[in-house]
Amino acid sequence: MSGFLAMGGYAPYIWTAYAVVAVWLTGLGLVSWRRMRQLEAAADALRAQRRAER
Amino acid sequence: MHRFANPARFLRLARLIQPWTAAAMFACFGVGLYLALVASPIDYLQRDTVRIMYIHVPAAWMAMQTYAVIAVASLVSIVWRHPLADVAARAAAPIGVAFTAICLITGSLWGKPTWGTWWVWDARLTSVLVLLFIYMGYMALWSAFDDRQRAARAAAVLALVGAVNLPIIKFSVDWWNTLHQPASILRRGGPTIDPSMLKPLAVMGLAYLFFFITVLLMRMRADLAAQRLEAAAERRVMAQEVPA
Amino acid sequence: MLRLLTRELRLAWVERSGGAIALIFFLIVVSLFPFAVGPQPQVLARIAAGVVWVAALLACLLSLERLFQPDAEDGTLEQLVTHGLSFEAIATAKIIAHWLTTALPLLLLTPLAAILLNAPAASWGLLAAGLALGTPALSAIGGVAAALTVGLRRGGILISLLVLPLAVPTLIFGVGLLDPLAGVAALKWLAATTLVALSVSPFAAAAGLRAALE
Amino acid sequence: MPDPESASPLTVTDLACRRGGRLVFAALSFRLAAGRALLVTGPNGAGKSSLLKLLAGLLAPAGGTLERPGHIAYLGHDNALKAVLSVEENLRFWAGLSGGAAVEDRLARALDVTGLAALADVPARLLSAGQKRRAGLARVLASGAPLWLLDEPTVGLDTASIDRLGPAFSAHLEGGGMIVATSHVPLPLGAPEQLAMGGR
Repeated sequence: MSGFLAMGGYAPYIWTAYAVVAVWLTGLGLVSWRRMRQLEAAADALRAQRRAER
Repeated sequence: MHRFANPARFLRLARLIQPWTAAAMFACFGVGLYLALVASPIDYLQRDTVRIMYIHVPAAWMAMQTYAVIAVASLVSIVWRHPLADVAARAAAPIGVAFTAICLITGSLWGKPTWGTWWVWDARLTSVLVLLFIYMGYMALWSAFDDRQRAARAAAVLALVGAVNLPIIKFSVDWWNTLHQPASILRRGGPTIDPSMLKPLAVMGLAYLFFFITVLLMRMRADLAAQRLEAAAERRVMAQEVPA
Repeated sequence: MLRLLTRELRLAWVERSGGAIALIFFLIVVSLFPFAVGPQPQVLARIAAGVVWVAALLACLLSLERLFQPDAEDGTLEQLVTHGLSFEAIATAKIIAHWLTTALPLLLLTPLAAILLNAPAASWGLLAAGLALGTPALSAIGGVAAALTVGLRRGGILISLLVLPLAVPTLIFGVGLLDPLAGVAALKWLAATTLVALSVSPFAAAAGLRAALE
Repeated sequence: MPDPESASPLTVTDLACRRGGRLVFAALSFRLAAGRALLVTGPNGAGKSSLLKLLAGLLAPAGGTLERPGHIAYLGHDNALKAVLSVEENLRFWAGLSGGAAVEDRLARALDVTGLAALADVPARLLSAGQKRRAGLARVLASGAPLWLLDEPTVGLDTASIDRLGPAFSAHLEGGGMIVATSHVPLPLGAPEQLAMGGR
């Protein structure tokens, strides 16, 4: 296992690179997902309320 | 109100395929990471640092693909004035920025062990850097307007102008690079990709692609919902202005 | 005054695309130099400090035009005065807000710019320290120029013309900080220049705002 | 409700105003007691707005003396609304700056009187001109200042909105407050004193 982590001595660079990708993509993914959920929930609630008024 | 030409149809479609693309994304990332980190052979010359290539090169591909999507969407927006095209273009930009930034950062992390400096003005990396600035200018233009129609129109034109200029920029940077090219700099990661490396690259590329589609759909749905909320606020203002 | 400052920061956060434009501009200007002088690391390393400073200076100028102009146009400036805020307090709050929303983020980006210009890691500290100490003077001088040009049609260009000559000492001492011999002296002069700018500018800017309300 | 004891009367003795080198008016004297309203009339360019700006402390008088309560609320031609902030955020900022007691319910009442309660969370950029003007008025109503200076307050307002202001104005006056206003349209100020300007 430690050989695997050592990455042939380049561990810091390789793992940092993968960490950057992981953090940026999951960050963007989660933010977009949360924003979608919140806005769609608000919009649907509004539509239901307007339909109730009609 | 052509602004909502047929978002209902798009929303149904998006809700349908989004789980599938998300699942495919996770699957490809799983397989890709396994292939990239565990299964693939060590490149005889660059040893383990080649593993960074598996996340660097697909990011460069996707950075270009995303801009192509924006350019096509902008063309559709200008020619057929389809409101969904603007929504798609605006939603794609932040994803493009993500891929471009990842490409640059991983490229820098790859360069450090190979050349001892964080940043090398290599032709390909430089072009990606310029692409990053174009993306950011595009996003800044979107948020510079209050009126959404004007913003969409301006952004579409900029995206097309950018698309026309990208090959010219690529050529000028390459020319600039060869102008100052001391022969000693090793041409990195060129066509010497042997077949065993192609698999992880392809799978990671697919993973990025599915990520792009999934997040694009999410951001489009969010933007459409935001537009509906804005319209509701405007209706409230209108209703208050002329008391029933 | 604090209440105005917090609102300025809130407004800057709501319209953060404006702030981001200055940061992107900073990185673009830094990236232009390698295209102009070639990518040789040795050449770039030598001019790195100067390039970062000029880019930071120009980036600070971008947001100055929007410092007082919108408030003068929409009546906010009038209201602040009738609510008892002195012109000096308004100018000080605006200058501090400008520094926090423009110069401070630039400081965080200097490592990136240093990497692009292959500046040796050892110089990053002095570069950031110089900017941290020098940019308040840029915000202060910029605040005065922005106040003097409120209401003018082509105020933006004029602001650059007014600020750049007055920013020469900050630029010289800021870059001078990295000079191995005169570094310490440069630090003292830089601090002095900033103190002078900070102490004079609220009153000069206030005079400009008072004239704008005539 | 403005606190009556701080509502010292507004006394102006041979006030002069010069703007951009031009003498706008001179030798202007009047006195306004607490609980009274003053309607300033006269042709455009007679200096009505300049007088209000002088009273608001935005301009330095070219001559004469001016005594007024420390705390004033001024409504000029612009409404000082930040487009990106909501109506409530805008008004809360100004009410906070005015300070004084019971900011919350002053704010609520002001929004109610101007009919903006339903739009409190809407960004100001979406509002119509009339609604923005009402937001400006709401700022004055919520200020709790004894002296209100209103420059053409009803521009862009429909008659219903203007009439709704009547009770708020009279409540302010009965509480010992003062109003100095300019307007081409009749204002619900009861029987205000008149000041004709620009008799050149």
